[in-house]
Amino acid sequence: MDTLTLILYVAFAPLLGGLLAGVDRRITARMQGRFGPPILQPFYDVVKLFNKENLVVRRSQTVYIIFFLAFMVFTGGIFYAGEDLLLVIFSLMLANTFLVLAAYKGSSPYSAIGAERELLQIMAYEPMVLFYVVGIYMASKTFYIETIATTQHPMLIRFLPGIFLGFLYVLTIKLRKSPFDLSTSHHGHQEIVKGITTEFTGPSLGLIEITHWYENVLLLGMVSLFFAPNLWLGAGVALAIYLLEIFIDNACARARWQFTVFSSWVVAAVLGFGNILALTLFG
Amino acid sequence: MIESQDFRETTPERLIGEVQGMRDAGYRLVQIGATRTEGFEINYSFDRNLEFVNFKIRLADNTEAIPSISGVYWSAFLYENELHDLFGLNIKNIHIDYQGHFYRVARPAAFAEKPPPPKIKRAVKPTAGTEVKET
Amino acid sequence: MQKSPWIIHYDGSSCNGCDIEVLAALTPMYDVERFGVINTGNPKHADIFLITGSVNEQNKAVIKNIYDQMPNPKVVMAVGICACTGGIFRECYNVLGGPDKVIPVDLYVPGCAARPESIIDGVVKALELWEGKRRKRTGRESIQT
Amino acid sequence: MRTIIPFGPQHPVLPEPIHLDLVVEDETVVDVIPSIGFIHRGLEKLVEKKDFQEFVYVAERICGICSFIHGMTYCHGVEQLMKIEVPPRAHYLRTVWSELSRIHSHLLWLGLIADAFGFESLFMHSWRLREKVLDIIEATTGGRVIFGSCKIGGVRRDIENGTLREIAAKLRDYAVEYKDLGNVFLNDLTVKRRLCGVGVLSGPDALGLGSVGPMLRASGVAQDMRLLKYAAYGGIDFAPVTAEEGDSYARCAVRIGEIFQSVEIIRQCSEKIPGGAIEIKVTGLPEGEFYARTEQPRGEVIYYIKANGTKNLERLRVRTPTFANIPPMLKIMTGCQLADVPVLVLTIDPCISCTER
Amino acid sequence: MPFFTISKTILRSLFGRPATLMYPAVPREYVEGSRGHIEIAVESCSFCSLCQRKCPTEALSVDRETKIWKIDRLRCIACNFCAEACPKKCLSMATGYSPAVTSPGETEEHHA
Ligand code: SF4
Ligand code: SF4
Ligand code: SF4
Ligand code: SF4
Ligand code: SF4
Ligand code: SF4
Ligand code: SF4
Ligand code: SF4
Repeated sequence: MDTLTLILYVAFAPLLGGLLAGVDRRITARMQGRFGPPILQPFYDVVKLFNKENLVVRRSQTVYIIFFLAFMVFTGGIFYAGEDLLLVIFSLMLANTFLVLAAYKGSSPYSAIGAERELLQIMAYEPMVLFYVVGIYMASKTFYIETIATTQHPMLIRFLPGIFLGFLYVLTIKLRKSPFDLSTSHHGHQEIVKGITTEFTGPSLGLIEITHWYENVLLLGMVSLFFAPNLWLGAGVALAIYLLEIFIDNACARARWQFTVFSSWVVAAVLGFGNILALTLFG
Repeated sequence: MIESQDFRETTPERLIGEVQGMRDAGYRLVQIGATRTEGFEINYSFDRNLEFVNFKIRLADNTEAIPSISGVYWSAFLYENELHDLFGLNIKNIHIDYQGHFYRVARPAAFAEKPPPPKIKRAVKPTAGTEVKET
Repeated sequence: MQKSPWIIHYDGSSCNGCDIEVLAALTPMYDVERFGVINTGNPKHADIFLITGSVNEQNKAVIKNIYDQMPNPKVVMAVGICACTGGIFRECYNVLGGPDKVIPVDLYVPGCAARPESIIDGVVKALELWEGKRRKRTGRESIQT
Repeated sequence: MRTIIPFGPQHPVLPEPIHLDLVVEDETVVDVIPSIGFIHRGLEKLVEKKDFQEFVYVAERICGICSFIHGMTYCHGVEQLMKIEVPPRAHYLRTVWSELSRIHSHLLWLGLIADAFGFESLFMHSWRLREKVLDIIEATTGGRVIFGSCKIGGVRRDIENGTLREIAAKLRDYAVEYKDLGNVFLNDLTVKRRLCGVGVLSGPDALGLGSVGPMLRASGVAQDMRLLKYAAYGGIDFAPVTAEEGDSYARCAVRIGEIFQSVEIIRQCSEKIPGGAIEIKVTGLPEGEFYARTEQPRGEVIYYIKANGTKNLERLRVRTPTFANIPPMLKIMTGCQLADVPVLVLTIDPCISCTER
Repeated sequence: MPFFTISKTILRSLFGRPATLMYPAVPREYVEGSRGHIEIAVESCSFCSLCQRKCPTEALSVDRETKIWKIDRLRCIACNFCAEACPKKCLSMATGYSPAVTSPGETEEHHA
């Protein structure tokens, strides 16, 4: 974990993320009894988007989107460079905030509602993410990802089964999967069309897409951290988890926001807090 | 077999009373519709367990005021707005009155126009293109 | 070749027949997503404007508006006889004709109702037209896919 | 925060353009203002230009979903006026096609409602099953959505008895898959959370607001126009499917029940169908007035036919089920959650093109 | 189990063959009697214009003098009414739709 991984991340995360998205769409199609698009479809989409006109409602929108991308790359970068986990979490949140701001600038009712829902989602998953940081710290006694990943100690998940499950729960929100694809989803949906991304066109939308790829790779990295120091196992499990998420996506109706928020909090309280309590008492 | 068809005549003055009677007897409002004849006819249809009753009002022209029955059957407002927009009928006190903006049509009250005399034979004409015939 | 056609579908004064066939084209038997098609429902994301049904007084403005919101390059595809010429409703007093009365239409897909196969053929053809328009607009070959 | 959210006319997968202005406070809908006219064609006036036999083709295209039943109702009305005795075999064939329409329409609806609550794969699988019904329809009528198989005086195509029995057997096989699908709609917890208790309409309210079809039956009122015994329904054994709760879940349950009911009706038809001609020659011209009422997948449809002894009818009026179901829809939408709007709009199974004609 | 009730269906689909027909890579075989487009055996046409009078969309035009039978494919709704009306039975309904075109263009002419 050093500058090399940092460079690898910046260069290859979009490739990996895009590929994952492509596999995701293909598997989803198969689950739905369809043949599905080519695996490289997400790349075609993005290339197409960069070939389109950029119609913006306000110029600041694009600026916010560039910040969104920049902060996401920064967040992933410091994660894969092995920096401070706390910093990762907060800059991740900051990145997401830029997306919300950009959507608010869009000034259409759909994107406003989408932005509002994005905030509700942030509210829903944030407690669990904080428990994740605390849990990792308590199990490994450090915030430094490099130290967590490289020092020899028993696999973290042995101390953090509750946090692991809780994190999976909110991962569904973060990956924008049904039942928690409230603010936007891969398909425009009936309540709010494309929600938070409604007002973006062409290149801006392409940037958002790429940012999501960075984000997904980062999230999978966060999952594999549970298996430190055996990171290969971690990566394997992370991929398996991604498949599981695809399955869940295809097997659930979309929940209402109330359920999303409260169930996430309950999960955070029971699994997250419970696990931390147990660590404190017996750790 | 032929379904029973119960047609009854009424007048604008008696309308509300008759309709209230149907409502009290537990009838469902099936539809309100108009026809351009020499003057105009309006039909109010009701149903109770497949028993079908139809009230007919005859009008000389479409300026005559007709009371709205939306006070008795709330759902009547849709039909009454439709009658206003398509037939130009003058219905008073609809509780949600779109003021003629329910249907936005190319020709207001087109249904109030008299049908043209039936054509005997269609003229031969070229059919190329997407030209839209002015009718 | 354009490989990622995103579609916005608007239903003019149709009978629904063509609409459900357009939807059917998205579903497992026909699955136009094989060609990368996504039904976005958002004019700002769309490349192909797929119209079923004819134009009347009220939806004229809607069609115009959707068309204007779509970023270039864009292709308009009229699906079904109603959208091609007004079809069997051409003589109705409230029908103006096909969408080509309001916006430029690039492709006419006949059929009443247009079969999903015709719609697929239409989409494939629309992709070529789109690519042509893109070349014209940017004056260069595509950023390689 | 009070916002007005335009819902439609263009909306993904909302199959048709209806426009609703939703007045929303945070995520609660406080008022709904509908406006229509996006698909109004004025086709009722077309009777003045097309003769009464030719008009069947227009009637079929009032709507592409229950296309056949539109055509049939129109023919039924004209035949009643002209006192035409349609051969019994034609009646049975009409019944079979009506029920095939119902199956495909309900499967279509199941897909759309699944999409409305964000269950993509359920949508896809419903439509996958629907395609198999469309294959049967195409093989028997030549069209997938516009059947074009009905005419005044009978039907335009015959189905052989053997084929009919094969169709019944095929449908019995498909029913196994319908059951799996029905199980997801009726038992899955994430689905139930979106349907149960959403948009409750009591029986008296439903009647008072004039609702029809599954909407009415889901509120416990056993009304079904097929009981009027038009076509061959007089010789078929069936009872209206009802539910008591009056919520979206009940409406879903009624429609699923009706799919199995239709499969059963087609089976009965395949056994009871008599031989003989499929059409009789039509002579004379219609005169008089008549209300034809039949049951479409969405509920009661009314054809008012008034003729004056010429080739062109004097007046045709179509009151479609969706038109009747709009007032109850507005009622159940007031006070609902924004997330429930698509579900509620869809529970009436809206079909706007016939509503505005 | 009230959760994941659709598992059986989606897993079976995932590991089974997709229902997709793969059109246009695999051409579609239309069932017999599927209404696609009208064809004319123009050599037996008598140019009586009965089809033109019957056609509900006025897609046909027949000229007795020049012996030209024309159809506007963008108007035809494939209702088969003309074929039923034709006294010479030279019209028939064939399977498969007419192709998409880029301009409303000309009607298709058939000369005797
Ligand atoms: S409505 Fe939305 S979720 Fe459903 S198919 Fe369309 S885009 Fe996808
Ligand atoms: S072309 Fe035919 S099927 Fe399509 S919308 Fe028009 S009438 Fe309906
Ligand atoms: S109710 Fe709908 S599906 Fe039925 S005929 Fe009317 S438009 Fe068609
Ligand atoms: S409501 Fe109208 S448009 Fe809808 S299916 Fe019925 S007839 Fe067709
Ligand atoms: S009806 Fe037949 S014979 Fe007469 S013009 Fe038409 S195609 Fe020719
Ligand atoms: S099939 Fe119907 S619409 Fe087509 S040309 Fe013949 S009569 Fe006209
Ligand atoms: S109907 Fe038969 S005989 Fe008459 S023109 Fe056609 S092919 Fe010839
Ligand atoms: S267009 Fe003329 S030459 Fe060509 S096939 Fe038709 S009739 Fe013969």
